[in-house]
Amino acid sequence: MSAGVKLEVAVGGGLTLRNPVLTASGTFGYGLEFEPYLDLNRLGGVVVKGISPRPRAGNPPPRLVETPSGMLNAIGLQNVGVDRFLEEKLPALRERGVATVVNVYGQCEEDLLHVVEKLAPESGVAAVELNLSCPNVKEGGLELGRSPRAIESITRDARAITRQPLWVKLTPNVSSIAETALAAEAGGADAVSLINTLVGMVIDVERRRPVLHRGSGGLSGPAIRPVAIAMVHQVYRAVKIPIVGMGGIVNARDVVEFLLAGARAVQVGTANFNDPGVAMRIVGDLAAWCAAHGIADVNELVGAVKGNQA
Amino acid sequence: MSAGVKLEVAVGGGLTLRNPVLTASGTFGYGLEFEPYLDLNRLGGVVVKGISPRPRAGNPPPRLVETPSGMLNAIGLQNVGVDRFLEEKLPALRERGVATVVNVYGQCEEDLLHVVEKLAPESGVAAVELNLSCPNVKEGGLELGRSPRAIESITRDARAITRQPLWVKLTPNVSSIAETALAAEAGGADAVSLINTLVGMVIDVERRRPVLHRGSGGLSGPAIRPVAIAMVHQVYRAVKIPIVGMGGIVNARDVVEFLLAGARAVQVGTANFNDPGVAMRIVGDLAAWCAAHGIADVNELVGAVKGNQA
Amino acid sequence: MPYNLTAAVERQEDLGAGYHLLTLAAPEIAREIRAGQFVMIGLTDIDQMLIRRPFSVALVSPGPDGGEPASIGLLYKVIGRGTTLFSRLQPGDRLALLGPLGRGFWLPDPALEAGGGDETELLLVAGGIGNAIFPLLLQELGPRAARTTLFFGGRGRADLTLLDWFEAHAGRVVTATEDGSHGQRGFVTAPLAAHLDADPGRRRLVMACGPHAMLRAVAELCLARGVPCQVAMEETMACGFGVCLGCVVEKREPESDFDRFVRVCTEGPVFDAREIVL
Amino acid sequence: MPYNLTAAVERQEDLGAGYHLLTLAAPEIAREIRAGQFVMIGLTDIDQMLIRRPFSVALVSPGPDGGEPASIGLLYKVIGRGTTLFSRLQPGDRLALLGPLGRGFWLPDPALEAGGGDETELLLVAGGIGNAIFPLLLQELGPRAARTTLFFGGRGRADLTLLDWFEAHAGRVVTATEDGSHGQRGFVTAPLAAHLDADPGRRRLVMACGPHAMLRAVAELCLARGVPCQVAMEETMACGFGVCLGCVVEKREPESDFDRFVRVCTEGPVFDAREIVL
Ligand SMILES: Cc1cc2nc3c(=O)[nH]c(=O)nc-3n(C[C@H](O)[C@H](O)[C@H](O)COP(=O)(O)OP(=O)(O)OC[C@H]3O[C@@H](n4cnc5c(N)ncnc54)[C@H](O)[C@@H]3O)c2cc1C
Ligand SMILES: Cc1cc2nc3c(=O)[nH]c(=O)nc-3n(C[C@H](O)[C@H](O)[C@H](O)COP(=O)(O)OP(=O)(O)OC[C@H]3O[C@@H](n4cnc5c(N)ncnc54)[C@H](O)[C@@H]3O)c2cc1C
Ligand SMILES: Cc1cc2nc3c(=O)[nH]c(=O)nc-3n(C[C@H](O)[C@H](O)[C@H](O)COP(=O)(O)O)c2cc1C
Ligand SMILES: Cc1cc2nc3c(=O)[nH]c(=O)nc-3n(C[C@H](O)[C@H](O)[C@H](O)COP(=O)(O)O)c2cc1C
Ligand code: FES
Ligand code: FES
Repeated sequence: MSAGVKLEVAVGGGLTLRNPVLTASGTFGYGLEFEPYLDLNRLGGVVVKGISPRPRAGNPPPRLVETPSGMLNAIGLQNVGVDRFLEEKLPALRERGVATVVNVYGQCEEDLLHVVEKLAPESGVAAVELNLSCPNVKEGGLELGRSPRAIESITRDARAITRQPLWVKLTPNVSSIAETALAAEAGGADAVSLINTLVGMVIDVERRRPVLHRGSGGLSGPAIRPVAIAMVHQVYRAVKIPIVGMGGIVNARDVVEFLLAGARAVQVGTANFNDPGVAMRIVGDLAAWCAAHGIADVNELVGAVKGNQA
Repeated sequence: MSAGVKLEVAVGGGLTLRNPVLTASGTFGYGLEFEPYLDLNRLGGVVVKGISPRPRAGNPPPRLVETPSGMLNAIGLQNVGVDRFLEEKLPALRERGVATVVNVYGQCEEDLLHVVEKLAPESGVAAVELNLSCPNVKEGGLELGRSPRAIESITRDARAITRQPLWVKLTPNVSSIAETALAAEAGGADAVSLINTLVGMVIDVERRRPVLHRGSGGLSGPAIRPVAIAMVHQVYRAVKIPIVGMGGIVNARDVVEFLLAGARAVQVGTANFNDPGVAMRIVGDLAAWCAAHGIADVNELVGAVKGNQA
Repeated sequence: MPYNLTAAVERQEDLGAGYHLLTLAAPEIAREIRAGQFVMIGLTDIDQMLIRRPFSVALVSPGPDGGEPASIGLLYKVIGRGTTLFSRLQPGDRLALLGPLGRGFWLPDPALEAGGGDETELLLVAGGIGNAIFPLLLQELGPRAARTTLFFGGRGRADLTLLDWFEAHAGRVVTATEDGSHGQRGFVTAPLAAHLDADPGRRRLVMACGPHAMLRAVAELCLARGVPCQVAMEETMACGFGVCLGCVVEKREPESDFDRFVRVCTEGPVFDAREIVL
Repeated sequence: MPYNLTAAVERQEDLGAGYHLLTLAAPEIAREIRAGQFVMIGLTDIDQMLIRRPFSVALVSPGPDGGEPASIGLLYKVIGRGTTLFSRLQPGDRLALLGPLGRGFWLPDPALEAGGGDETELLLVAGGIGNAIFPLLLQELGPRAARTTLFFGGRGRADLTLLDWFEAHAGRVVTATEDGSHGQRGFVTAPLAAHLDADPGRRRLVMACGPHAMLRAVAELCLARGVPCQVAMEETMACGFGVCLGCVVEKREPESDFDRFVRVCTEGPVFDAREIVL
C-alpha cells in the first residue's frame, strides 16, 4: 500500500471501509473461496452471493455465455439459503474481520424482508444490500427494482426491521435511474449500489435456441462500463447518499473513473472470474495511482469530474 | 446471391425490401458516400442520417470514443436540414432506385412533424423513421422516446400527415421496451425499429473530464448486441407490426440472430465505419447462409427461436 | 491449492487439421497436476479476453536438466475466438494460468487390486480432442499403461491426433472413424461394446472423454453392463474454481431440491457416470 | 478513390522507444497516395478491433523488381490497445486497409515559383511521431527535397526517429529536444522562430505535423508573421471517409451556424492554419 494515501471511505449508515474496493455479489462466492488467491482483509469489503430465505438450486445449464467484452449469466440465484449462510459462512467471515455485505434476494417482498429480519440481529454484517430483481406482482410482473414506488416502499419496510446499514442495488434496466435512486433514498437507504446487469440474450443460430437455458440473462463486464459510468454520474447528481459503483471494472484506472463519476466505493465483479487475485491487486494499484497523482485522500476523487455533464 | 433463396421481406405499410439488410441512420451518411465501396442497389435499403428542419452543426469535438467492443458518439445530429436533403440528396438516391428510409429528428414535436410534412409529398421515400430522442418537455425533460404516452401521441400526429410507411425508432433506455413498442403500434406505426444507442460515458481520468465534449453519448457496436437481441425478442412477443432490428451487427450470423429473435429486417450500423463494404458482403453471406442451411425463404427465420423465452 | 500465475510459452506445435500442442513453463503446476484435472488459461491482457478457457493438461515434461516436471503441454483444437488467439502465440509470449483445478480420474480401490492376474482392466475411450486428457493418465500409470486399451474415435484420421504417441504408450489402441479413413468405420462405441461383451465377467474401469453424445453412449453401455465408468465433462466455465456457478450439470439422484446441480469445475470434471445426468 | 482491401505485412521494424515501421504490400495505394494523406488500418477480425486507426503513409517503396511503388511504410508509435496489437504483427499477417484518404499537403502555386532563386522556401516542422508524415513529402519533392529544412523536435533523442534518413534526404535538419539530449534544448518552435525572423522577407511555406500544442504554437508564429502554414491535424476517427462526423475541428470563420465544423478525414487532415481554430 502506497504510504500516506488515505483510502478509508465512509459509505453511509456509520460504515467506514478500509478502502473503496469491494467485490460484487455473485462473483465472489462467500468470499472464503478466494483465500488461496488473496488476503480478504486487504479488500474494502466483500459482498456475498445473493441470499434467499431457502436454499435455491438455480437454473439448468447452460447458465453462461461469453459476449463481446462481456458475459451473460442466468445462474438463477443458486445459494445456500439464509440459515446455512448464518451457520456456515457468516461466522467464518466474521472471524476474519472482513467487511461483509450481505446481498439479499427474495422471490417476493415477504421473502426479501424475511432474510433482512434474520440478518438483523447478527454481528459481522457490515451492510445489507437489497437485490430487487424479483417480479413486482402488484405492478404487472416487471422487476420490483424498475418501479420507484415499489423501491421506496420495500426500502422503508426493510429500514423498519434492521439497524444495519442498508444498501439498495439498482438495476440499469429503467428509464430513469435517478428516479429509482431517489426512491431508495426516500425510503431510507444508507447507500445505493449500481449497476446490476443489463438484460441480454444470445441466440445459437444453428440450434435456433437461446444459448442460455433460461432464455435471457444478465450482461456484465467491460461492455457495460460506459453505461454504468453514465448512470453513477446521473445518480450522483440526484441523491445525497453515498453511491457504490460497479460494472465492468478490471483495473485501478476503472476504479478512478467510477470515483470521479461520483461513487464513494466500488465493486469488482466479472473480473474476479478472470483472475481471482485481481481485487487485491486493484487495491494496491489504486493506492499507487493516488500517490503518483499527488492525491492524499481517495475521497478527493469522488464526484470530481468536471466539464459538460449531459 | 445464392440462387433460389428468397430474400424479399415485407416490412409493413406496403413496403417490400429486396432483402432484409439496411444500413442504420448516422452510420451511412446520405448513402452516396458509400458508392466507392458497394452497390447501393444490392442493399435492402439505406437509412439516412437524421434530418432536422434546419441544418445543424452538431457538437464540438471530441465526439467519439472507443469503448470495449463498442463506441460512444455524441455527434449532435449534424445534418444538412430537410431542405438541402430534398434538393441535393434525395433526388440522387431516388435516381439510383435504392430504398431510402429517412430518419427524422426534431428538437421538439413541432420540429419533427414539420420534417414529416415536408417529406410527405416526395416520391422516393421508402419509409420515414422517427427518432424520438428529443427532450419531452411536457414530461420533465426526459427523452420523448422514453414515454409510451408521448410516443403514441406523436406517432398518431405523424400518421395523420403522411401516407408514407412510418417507422418508430425505439430507445433501449427504458424500463419496458414492450410498452413503448405497443405505444408506437397503437399510434399507427407500420413498423418499429430498435435499438437506438444506450446512454454511456467515458471519463478521462488524467484530465478528470468526460472524453466526449458533451459529457455522455450513445453506445453502439457489438457490446450492445445481447441487449438488442433481448429487446427485439421482447417486442416480437408484444406487437404485431414488423420489427427492424439493430445493434452491433457485424456479419451474416448476427443478422440471422436478429431474424430469429423476431426482426423482419435489420440495420447495420457501427460496422460500416470499420469496413464500408460490409453491408453488401453481409447480404451475400446471408443468402449463402440460407442456402447452406436449406432455407428457401428468409422469412422462415423471423421469430423462429425456440425454447425458453424469459 | 491452485496457482494463479503467468507462464511463458515454450513451444507451439501445429499438428494439422486445427490441432495444436502448446507447451508452457509452469513447474508448480507440472509437479502437482493429476490426470483429468485442468487449467484455465487466458491472455494477460483482459481487454483481449474477458473469460479464460479451460483445458486439460495433456502432458507434463521435465525441465532442460531433466528431473522434476517443469512444463505442461496442452493439446487443443481451434474452435472459436479464444483458441484462435492461443494458436497465434509464439515462444516467449506469456499467458495467464490458473491450476491445477478440479477432480481428476481416480483409480480402482487398491484393496481390489489384489494379486497379479486380478488387476482391473483399464479401458480409455476418447472422442476427437477428448484424447487430450489421456497422455497424462498414461504417464501417471507408469508400467501399468502398457496394459490399458484406448478406444479412439474421430471423424477421420486427421482427428486422431498423437496416434503414434498413444500406440507407443498405451497397451493397445483401437480406432474407429466416421469416414472409415482409419480403423473401423463408425463410432468408437461399437468396438467398445464388442470388447465389453467379449469377456463380460472381467473387472473393468472405463474412463471416457469426448463429445457429450459419445459420453452418453459410453455411459449407457457401461451402466447397462454394470461396468464402472468415469466421464470427463465439459460445460461453459467463467471461473474454473467454483464461484461463478456457471458450469453445473444435473445430478442423477439429488438429495434435495437444492441439490440438483453439481459444478463441473469443482466436483468434476471427472464424474462417476452414475452421479450425473448425461 | 480509396481502396478497401486487405494487405499483407512485409516487414515490422522495431525502431526502439516504442516506435515501429510497418511495411505493407499495397500497390494500389502506394501508387496513388500523396504526402499528408492517410490510411485507416484494422485487424481483419472485427471482434478484435471495432474501430480502425488512422496513420499517415510515411514512405512508399517499389516492389522487389523495382519500378512502380508497391509497398507503403507506416511509421507509428505504440500508444494504446490498437498500436500494441499492430506491433505484434509478423510478416505474412494480413491487415484491413482503406486509403488513400483525405487531403494532403499542397505546394505553392506554380505561378509563384517563377525563376530559380525565387523558389518558396519549404520549412517542415515535426514534433515526435509527427515526423511520420514527412518522408513521403520529401520523396515527392524529388530534387527539391535537398532545399528543404526540417525542424524536428522531441522529448529526447529517442523520439527523433529516422533522424539519419532525414539528414540524408532533407536539405538541413534542425533538432530540439526537451531534455537537451540532441540539438537545442527546448521546443522546436524556438529555432523555427529564429529562422523566420532571420530573413523576414523571404517567401516561405511552413508545413507542420505533431502534437496539438506544437501545431498551435507553430501556427501562431506563422500567422503573426504572415507566413503561410499548413498543419496536419489529428482527431479521433471512426470511419476516415467522411460519414461518421466524428473527427471534426472548428472553423476559424464559419459562414453560417451550420458551418461551424470541418471533418479532419475529408476536408483535412492538412489544413491551412488560417482555416481552423487551433
Ligand atoms: C474441463 C475442460 C477441459 C477441456 N480440455 C480441453 C482440451 O484439453 N483440449 C481442447 O481442445 N479443448 C478442451 N476443452 C474445451 C475447450 O475449453 C474449448 O474448446 C475452448 O474453450 C473453446 O474456446 P474458443 O474461444 O476457441 O471457442 P468459442 O466457441 O469462441 O468460446 C466461447 C465460449 O464458450 C466456451 N466453450 C466453447 N467450447 C467449449 C467446450 N467444449 N467446453 C467448455 N466451454 C466451451 C469457451 O470457453 C468460451 O467461454 C475443455 C473443456 C473443459 C470444460
Ligand atoms: C490523420 C492521422 C494520421 C496519423 N498518423 C499517424 C502516424 O503516422 N503515426 C502514428 O504513430 N500515429 C499517427 N496518428 C495517430 C494514431 O492514429 C494514434 O496514435 C492511434 O490511433 C492510437 O491508437 P491506439 O489504439 O494505440 O491508442 P488508444 O489510445 O488505445 O486509442 C483509442 C482510440 O483513440 C484514438 N486515438 C488515440 N490517439 C489518437 C490520435 N493521436 N489521433 C487520433 N486518434 C487517436 C484511436 O484511433 C482509437 O480510436 C495519426 C492520426 C491521424 C488522425
Ligand atoms: C455470475 C454472476 C452472478 C451474479 N449474481 C448476483 C447476485 O446474486 N446478486 C446481485 O445483486 N448481483 C449479482 N450479479 C451482478 C453483479 O453483482 C454486478 O452487479 C454486475 O455483474 C456488474 O458488475 P461487473 O460488470 O463488474 O460484473 C451477478 C453477476 C454475475 C456475472
Ligand atoms: C456515429 C453515430 C451516429 C448516429 N446517428 C443517428 C441518427 O442520426 N439517428 C438515429 O436514429 N440513430 C443514430 N445512430 C444510432 C444507429 O442508427 C443505431 O441505432 C445504433 O448505432 C445501434 O446499431 P449499431 O450497434 O450497429 O451501430 C447513430 C449511431 C452512431 C454510431
Ligand atoms: S466455472 Fe465457475 S463455478 Fe465452475
Ligand atoms: S472519421 Fe468519420 S467523418 Fe471523419
